[in-house]
Amino acid sequence: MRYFLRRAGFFAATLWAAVTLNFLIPRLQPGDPAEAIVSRLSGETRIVDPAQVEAIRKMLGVPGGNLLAQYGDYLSAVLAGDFGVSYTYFPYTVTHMIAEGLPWTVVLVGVTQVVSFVAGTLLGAWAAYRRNSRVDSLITLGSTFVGTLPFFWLALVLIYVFGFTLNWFPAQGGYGGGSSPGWTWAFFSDAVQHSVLPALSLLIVGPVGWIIGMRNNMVQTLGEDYARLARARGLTRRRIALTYGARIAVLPNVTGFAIALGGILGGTVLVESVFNYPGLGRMMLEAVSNRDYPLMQALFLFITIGVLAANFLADVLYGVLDPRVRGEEAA
Amino acid sequence: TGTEGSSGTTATAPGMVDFLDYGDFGGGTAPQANYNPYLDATRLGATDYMYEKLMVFDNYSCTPRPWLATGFEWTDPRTLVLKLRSGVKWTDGQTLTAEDVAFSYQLIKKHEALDTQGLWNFLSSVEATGESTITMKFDEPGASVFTMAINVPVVPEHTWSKIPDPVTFVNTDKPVSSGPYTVKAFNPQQLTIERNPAYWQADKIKVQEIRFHKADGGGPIDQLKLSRGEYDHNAMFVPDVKKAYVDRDPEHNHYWYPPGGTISAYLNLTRAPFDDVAFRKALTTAFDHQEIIEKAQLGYVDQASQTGLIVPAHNKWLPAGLPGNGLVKYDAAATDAALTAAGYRKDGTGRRLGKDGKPIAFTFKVPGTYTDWVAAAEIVVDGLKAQGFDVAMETPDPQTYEKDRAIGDYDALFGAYGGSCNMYRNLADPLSGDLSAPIGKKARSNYIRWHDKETDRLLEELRVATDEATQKEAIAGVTKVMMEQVPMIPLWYGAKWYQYQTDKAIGWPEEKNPYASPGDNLLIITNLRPTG
Amino acid sequence: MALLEVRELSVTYRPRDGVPVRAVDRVSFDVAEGEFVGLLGESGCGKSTLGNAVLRLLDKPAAITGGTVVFDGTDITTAREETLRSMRWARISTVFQSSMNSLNPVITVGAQFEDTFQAHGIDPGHRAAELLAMVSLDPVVLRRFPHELSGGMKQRVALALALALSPRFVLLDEPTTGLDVVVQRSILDRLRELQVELGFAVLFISHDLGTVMEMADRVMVMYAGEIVEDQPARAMTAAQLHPYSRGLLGSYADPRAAQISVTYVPGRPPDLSREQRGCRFAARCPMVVDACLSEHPELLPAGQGLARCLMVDSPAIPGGFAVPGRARVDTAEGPPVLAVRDVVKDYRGGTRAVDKVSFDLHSGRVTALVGQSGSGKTTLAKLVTGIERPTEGSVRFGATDVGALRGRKLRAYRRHVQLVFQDPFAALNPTSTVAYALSRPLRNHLGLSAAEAGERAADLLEVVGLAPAAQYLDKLPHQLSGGQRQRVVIARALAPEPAILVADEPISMLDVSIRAEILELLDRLARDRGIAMLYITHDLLSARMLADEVLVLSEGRVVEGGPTLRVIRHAEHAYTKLLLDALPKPV
Amino acid sequence: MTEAAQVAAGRPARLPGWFVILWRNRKCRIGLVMLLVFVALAVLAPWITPYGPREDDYPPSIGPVAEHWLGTTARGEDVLSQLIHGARTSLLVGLAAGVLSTVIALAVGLTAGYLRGLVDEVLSFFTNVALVVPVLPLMVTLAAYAPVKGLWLIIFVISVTGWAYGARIKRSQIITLRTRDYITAAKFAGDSTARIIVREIMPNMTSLIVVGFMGACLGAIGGEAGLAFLGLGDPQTTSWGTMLNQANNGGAMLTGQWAWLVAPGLAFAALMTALTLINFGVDALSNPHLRED
Ligand SMILES: Nc1ncnc2c1ncn2[C@@H]1O[C@H](COP(=O)(O)OP(=O)(O)OP(=O)(O)O)[C@@H](O)[C@H]1O
Ligand SMILES: Nc1ncnc2c1ncn2[C@@H]1O[C@H](COP(=O)(O)OP(=O)(O)OP(=O)(O)O)[C@@H](O)[C@H]1O
Ligand SMILES: [Mg+2]
Ligand SMILES: [Mg+2]
Repeated sequence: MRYFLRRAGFFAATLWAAVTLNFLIPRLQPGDPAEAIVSRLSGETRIVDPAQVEAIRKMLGVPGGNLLAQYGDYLSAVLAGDFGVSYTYFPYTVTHMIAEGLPWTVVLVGVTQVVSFVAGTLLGAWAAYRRNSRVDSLITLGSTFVGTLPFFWLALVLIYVFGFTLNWFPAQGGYGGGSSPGWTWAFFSDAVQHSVLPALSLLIVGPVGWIIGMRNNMVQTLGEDYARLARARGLTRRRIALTYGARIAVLPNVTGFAIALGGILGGTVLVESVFNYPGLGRMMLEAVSNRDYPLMQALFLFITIGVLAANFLADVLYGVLDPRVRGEEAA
Repeated sequence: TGTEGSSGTTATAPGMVDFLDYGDFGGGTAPQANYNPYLDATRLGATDYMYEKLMVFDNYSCTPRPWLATGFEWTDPRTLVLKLRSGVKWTDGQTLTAEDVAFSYQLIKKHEALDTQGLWNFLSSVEATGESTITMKFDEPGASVFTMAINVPVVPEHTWSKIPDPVTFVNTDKPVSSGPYTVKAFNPQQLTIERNPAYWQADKIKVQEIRFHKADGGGPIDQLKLSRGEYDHNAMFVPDVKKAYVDRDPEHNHYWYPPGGTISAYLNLTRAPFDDVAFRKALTTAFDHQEIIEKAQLGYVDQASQTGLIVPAHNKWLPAGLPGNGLVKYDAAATDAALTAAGYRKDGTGRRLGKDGKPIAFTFKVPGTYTDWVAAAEIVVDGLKAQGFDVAMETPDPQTYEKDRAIGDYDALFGAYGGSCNMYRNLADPLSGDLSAPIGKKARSNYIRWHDKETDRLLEELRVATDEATQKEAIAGVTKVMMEQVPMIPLWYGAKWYQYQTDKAIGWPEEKNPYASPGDNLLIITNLRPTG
Repeated sequence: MALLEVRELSVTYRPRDGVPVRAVDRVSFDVAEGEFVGLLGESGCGKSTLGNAVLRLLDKPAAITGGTVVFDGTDITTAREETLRSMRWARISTVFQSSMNSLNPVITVGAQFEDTFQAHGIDPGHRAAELLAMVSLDPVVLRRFPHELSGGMKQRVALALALALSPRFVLLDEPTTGLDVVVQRSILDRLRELQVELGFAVLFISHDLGTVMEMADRVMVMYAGEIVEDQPARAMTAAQLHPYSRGLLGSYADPRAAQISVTYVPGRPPDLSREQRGCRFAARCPMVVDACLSEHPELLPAGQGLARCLMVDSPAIPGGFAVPGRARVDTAEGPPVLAVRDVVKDYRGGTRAVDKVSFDLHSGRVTALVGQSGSGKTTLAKLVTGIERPTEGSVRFGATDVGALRGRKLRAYRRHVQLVFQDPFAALNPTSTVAYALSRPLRNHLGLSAAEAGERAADLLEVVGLAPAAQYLDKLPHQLSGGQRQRVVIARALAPEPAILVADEPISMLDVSIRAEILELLDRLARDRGIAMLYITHDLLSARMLADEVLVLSEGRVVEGGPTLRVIRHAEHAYTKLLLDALPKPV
Repeated sequence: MTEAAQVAAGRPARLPGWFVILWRNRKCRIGLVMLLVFVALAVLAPWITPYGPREDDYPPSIGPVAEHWLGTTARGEDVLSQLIHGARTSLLVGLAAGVLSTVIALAVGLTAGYLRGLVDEVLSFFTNVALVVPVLPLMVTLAAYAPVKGLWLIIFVISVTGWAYGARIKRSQIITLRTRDYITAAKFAGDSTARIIVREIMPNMTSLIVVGFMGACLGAIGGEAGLAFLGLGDPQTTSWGTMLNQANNGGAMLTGQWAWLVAPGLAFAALMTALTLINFGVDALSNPHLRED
């Protein structure tokens, strides 16, 4: 119980700190949302029309005045679940915008993360199982090189090769201009086609961390006494590799995975901006450059909650998966 | 299946273009349906084709074209009377009346947030003074705000008067409009508008459907799509447009980049040595315009005239007998000589010394993300270094840059102004003492802090002038100030990007037939017709 | 034909980044059906390696480089993996040295039994529960995870698991190391009973002399990768054939005996990565002759068994390694240096680790604190040294109340009280040299300059018998043997010239032969320097050898105390008797 | 025992032993050689590049030719020269940000882990917050916020956003180290807390520190490239990130100037691979199980 209270206290405190930071960071940036919008509208000419700035400032009702008062308003609004109106998408609310982007990010990155994790863990386990064989070298060295390719660069190459030269998959966007978003089969298959390239680029660089982590963990567990004793007990190699190697070696990876899942919202900026994918990452970049405080704050909050929730999940998951820590909560 | 939206199914009508593919349609990266014509910041591009204005400007030659109004008349310098076209119908079948016009103007008066031009700072009233007459009254002689006065979208009173808050109204539910097109379909990737058969000049609309496509806002994907011919028209920067676009289909792929505003070197006039006219004047020959144009701007633009006007478009405003239209030649030696003569000599190690005998050191700011400006800044800085100045380039982000510029926290940087058909605004924005502010306070637009009685007098004269001769005289005066006092140093004219294809439709504005500027959508759409 | 026949078996470690080490060198022996064979030898002599080789469980970089292991007619060294797999456990099983870690931490005990049955296609039925009952464990243990069991329970589970398929041969590699004496005793007793009952053969690896001698029918002694002696246990107890065996057995004695004298074998075993010429024990042997240096002796019949010694027939030199017995002078009782009065220590969560303990420490006298694991010995050491504060009662050093000291004063107190740690491997920073370790207390407590400290450090090393000192000053801990390290630790504790030395199980991590050596050193220091010593141990033999006085601690309370001889020979309290019963009784 | 054998026996060795382990590991050896090549290129850049990285006097956007092995940029700069100079930036960023974030992580981790109590609670709280706050957005915001861009700003941004994880790891390591007998022994020897941390604890964390440093290097180099690619870098610096950004904006795909886009990407991957391979060896330092590879 004490343990639980401590954890809860930790989450509450961190959440508060994050909420406050999310409030402060945007406000520490120079510039004014209205000017940012006008200068974006002015395009190539980069001529800022002061009258327009004035009008937009009135339209947005950009908060002014005392920072402390703003903070108070902000906190009570956040508690009420009211994130206000987006500056970039006026008069649409932040909640509406996040609802627009969230499914895309969650599905694309969620699916690729899961696949990366599963594939990476399996490959890593295989490499450890066949330690020092050619398979091992191929997996570790190959994934190292492929995994260190700069992600956005890979994305560009994929776009050019598959999106334009070969013309196999749509190069950008989350769905075609002709389709109407909804729960239809046509839209679904359209969306899947559009997600092939972004997903591919994530899948190419994604598994490497899991591969190396899993391999190293498993090399270690396979060297432990219990694995050796399992061998002495006449268990088959496969059984040993699975129950005595992989089963234990995967534990740290699982925690890592939960945390990685929490970080997906923060980590999609690049993929979404290169592929022009309609998710939250790209929206966040736009919000930052447009000084769209309400949207930015809400997105940051979202990300923070995601990470915290993932941390919590990781804790719980670890307790479920690893009997060794189960009892410790009482202590 | 890499191409999108090109699988049109509209039945071909004779003499008509089925559809055209256009570029971006605004509204950010995740556009939301918004057809409120007053929400400049977030409305979608289709709105321009839905709501019309009293007059439409040809922004190239700066001539007003009759539109919802068939003509106008200044009954006195403060009173503008417009004649409304008859027979214009809203899409719901009702007639567009002078009351609708007056309502629209009152609407933006009531909701300041919608008055994006600040028009009501000048207007005193707008009334329907007859079945087809609109009378506008101004606080002061209104010629200088004519471009703004006729530039207000007209919306139907019978639907808009019921909107509780027009500022947050997105107008997506069966919008009632008068323009040539109505929205057919929208998703954040594509906006499709279709021809309004009941349009008052429907005979001139030969394009059945326009499809706007969202990509990466002129980024590499859009560039690739353009080069592959996926756009009939787009307006974006393309590196090496000739090789990347025109050469791929020289017969059909074209571009035309008419000049927009002027980009100048702004020197902070409150700081030494920029407060010295002789110093500034010497610098006018210090910059290699040609290099800027070719390297930084890829040859798409022209050198800017020191007069502050756009030549040759504004040639008619130039004072007679101005050598070379005010285009100054790059001549480093001349700068060197002039600086030395003005008392800024070089020391033994080639450093340029100020009047106090100390080496002159200053910074040149440029927004880091404006890559072309950064490239231009490098050339400018090189030019300055060649004169022995110790110049450091700083690359803040655009927001910081704009803030620093507005509050006067800089030594030297780039500024852009002008490019509109309102000559008063073009010149007053950068030079009017009223639009300045003390250092540390945000200036409205006079970022260089030019305070000059003569300039202010000339600008006032221009503002209230009702006849062209007076206007001409005032403008000539300002150009003289520009030439002699050098409040800033114009370098090049920003280009308006504009690419088009002629395989489906022809009649686009071009260098040989510049009947409109690239952004004049209604003028262009009424001129397009099928190829062949 | 014997059940297990090992012939000329050699094992070499070939680390990728190191020199090959031949850890087992042409070893031959037999184990007959139902026989209990003990394998003795000093740490690092190759016992575990030999055991693993017999099971063919060697991991890289070790590999069998010669010889055969024939088990029940099958050559294990060449058998196919599948043949081996089916043989393992069904006929030949094992309990590892570190059975603490030999259970899979994430599956239940029951699942590990099932795994084993399944791998051999046997229907488990209720066997697992029966097996646990055999080692006196409740069947609920099956549903537990290993971390939920105590060390002794884990060890029993490992034993039950080893017997699961009724093997004919069980290899036990120090199956009870690290366990509490009393627990250890009960497991070993149970093991012996089961062995008699079920009739499996055992190869029992240990360096615990007493235990091996008590349990085994026959004992083999290993030295530097070779078997140097092989005799029935009874015969070996009576007369050792090899000088090394003699040295080894000499370091053991029954603490209850009226007279004890203990010896040790000085020196270190040879470096196995080098080519060996002559007898490997020659360098440490008191009977060495010239021939020993050039001629490598073979393992030849001698006495009732086999021995590998050229001098096997010469009469043993009496007291070859003997430590001169010291005269037990009764120092006059002066005023105590340290007075502990009714101390109580409660830990958070309500554990009362120490309960109303009182005793005195006198200069020049050694007080031993004995007791089973968890009885509060270390806690008392912490109270005495000021690491912990007593909950009640007082610890007085002269006029100072130790429990009230903090910061600078505590640091000053430590000039007078020093601690010798249990584990010499953990007590020295692996990244600092001996000279550095010794210089710190000298500079901090005595305020010596760097140069003075250097000189004094050298003196200290000489005092603890590390001479010439220059040879050791610049060494890092890993370059020293366990005994040498423990000497450095002692030298460091002596550096500030303390009045009191607290030694918390200072020999439990050391090899038998080194133990005697360190004990001798401690003894000398206490007498010569007049240090008051608190000697903590669970080993009654060492207490008997070193201490003037013994306190028996149980559950935080002193249950018995008095002069050493009286307490050990005429124990009154039941708990003391239990401890004494746990001692092995070599045949 | 020989030095090598001691190393093999898994005992912590000092610097020479280190190199022995690193060098003996095949992957690590390859990585070290690759890194050496990059370092050589970076150091010698001004002398071996055919042209200045910003010299733009050549025909724009031409493909690879004899004078320009990797062609030129849209502004007529030599891609090869930029590539070689870019190695400098990447290595500098990696080194500087690696050192900086390692130092921060060490300071925080050591203090929290050794002192425990309230100090630990406070520092751990900050560490946790730093771990939870979205890094990329924070980077973007910080990079956008700074009034002046420069390489040092990027290094600073990467360091202040990247220390938390290392601090956490170091804290937990020190918590296990501080209860070691030799630390107690140092207390008995009368050493001060600061001295114990510096002399007794730190040396035993070397492999962890090195692993953390390598990780920070990798992260920093990647971070710089990412920021630069997003246009948040310093446009005046020639780095692989800015090259990619310019290639992307400058229509490298459009004009078919492939080398401009491909070269920095592959160079980046090669450097990252080199560092990752070295990290395999560094891992082996702290984990003997990995040593026999
Ligand atoms: N992985 C290894 N690499 C190189 N040498 C090793 C390795 N493991 C063990 N050795 C060496 O092999 C020899 C025998 O080791 P082994 O573990 O068999 O000794 P032991 O007699 O069981 O000792 P203990 O009583 O301490 O368990 C030792 O000298 C040791 O240094
Ligand atoms: N820091 C602590 N917090 C709570 N309980 C403790 C703590 N230290 C020791 N104990 C408990 O106090 C009791 C005595 O422990 P102590 O370490 O003094 O035993 P010991 O006699 O030294 O045992 P061993 O022979 O295993 O070293 C044990 O029950 C132990 O669990
Ligand atoms: Mg062993
Ligand atoms: Mg203890």
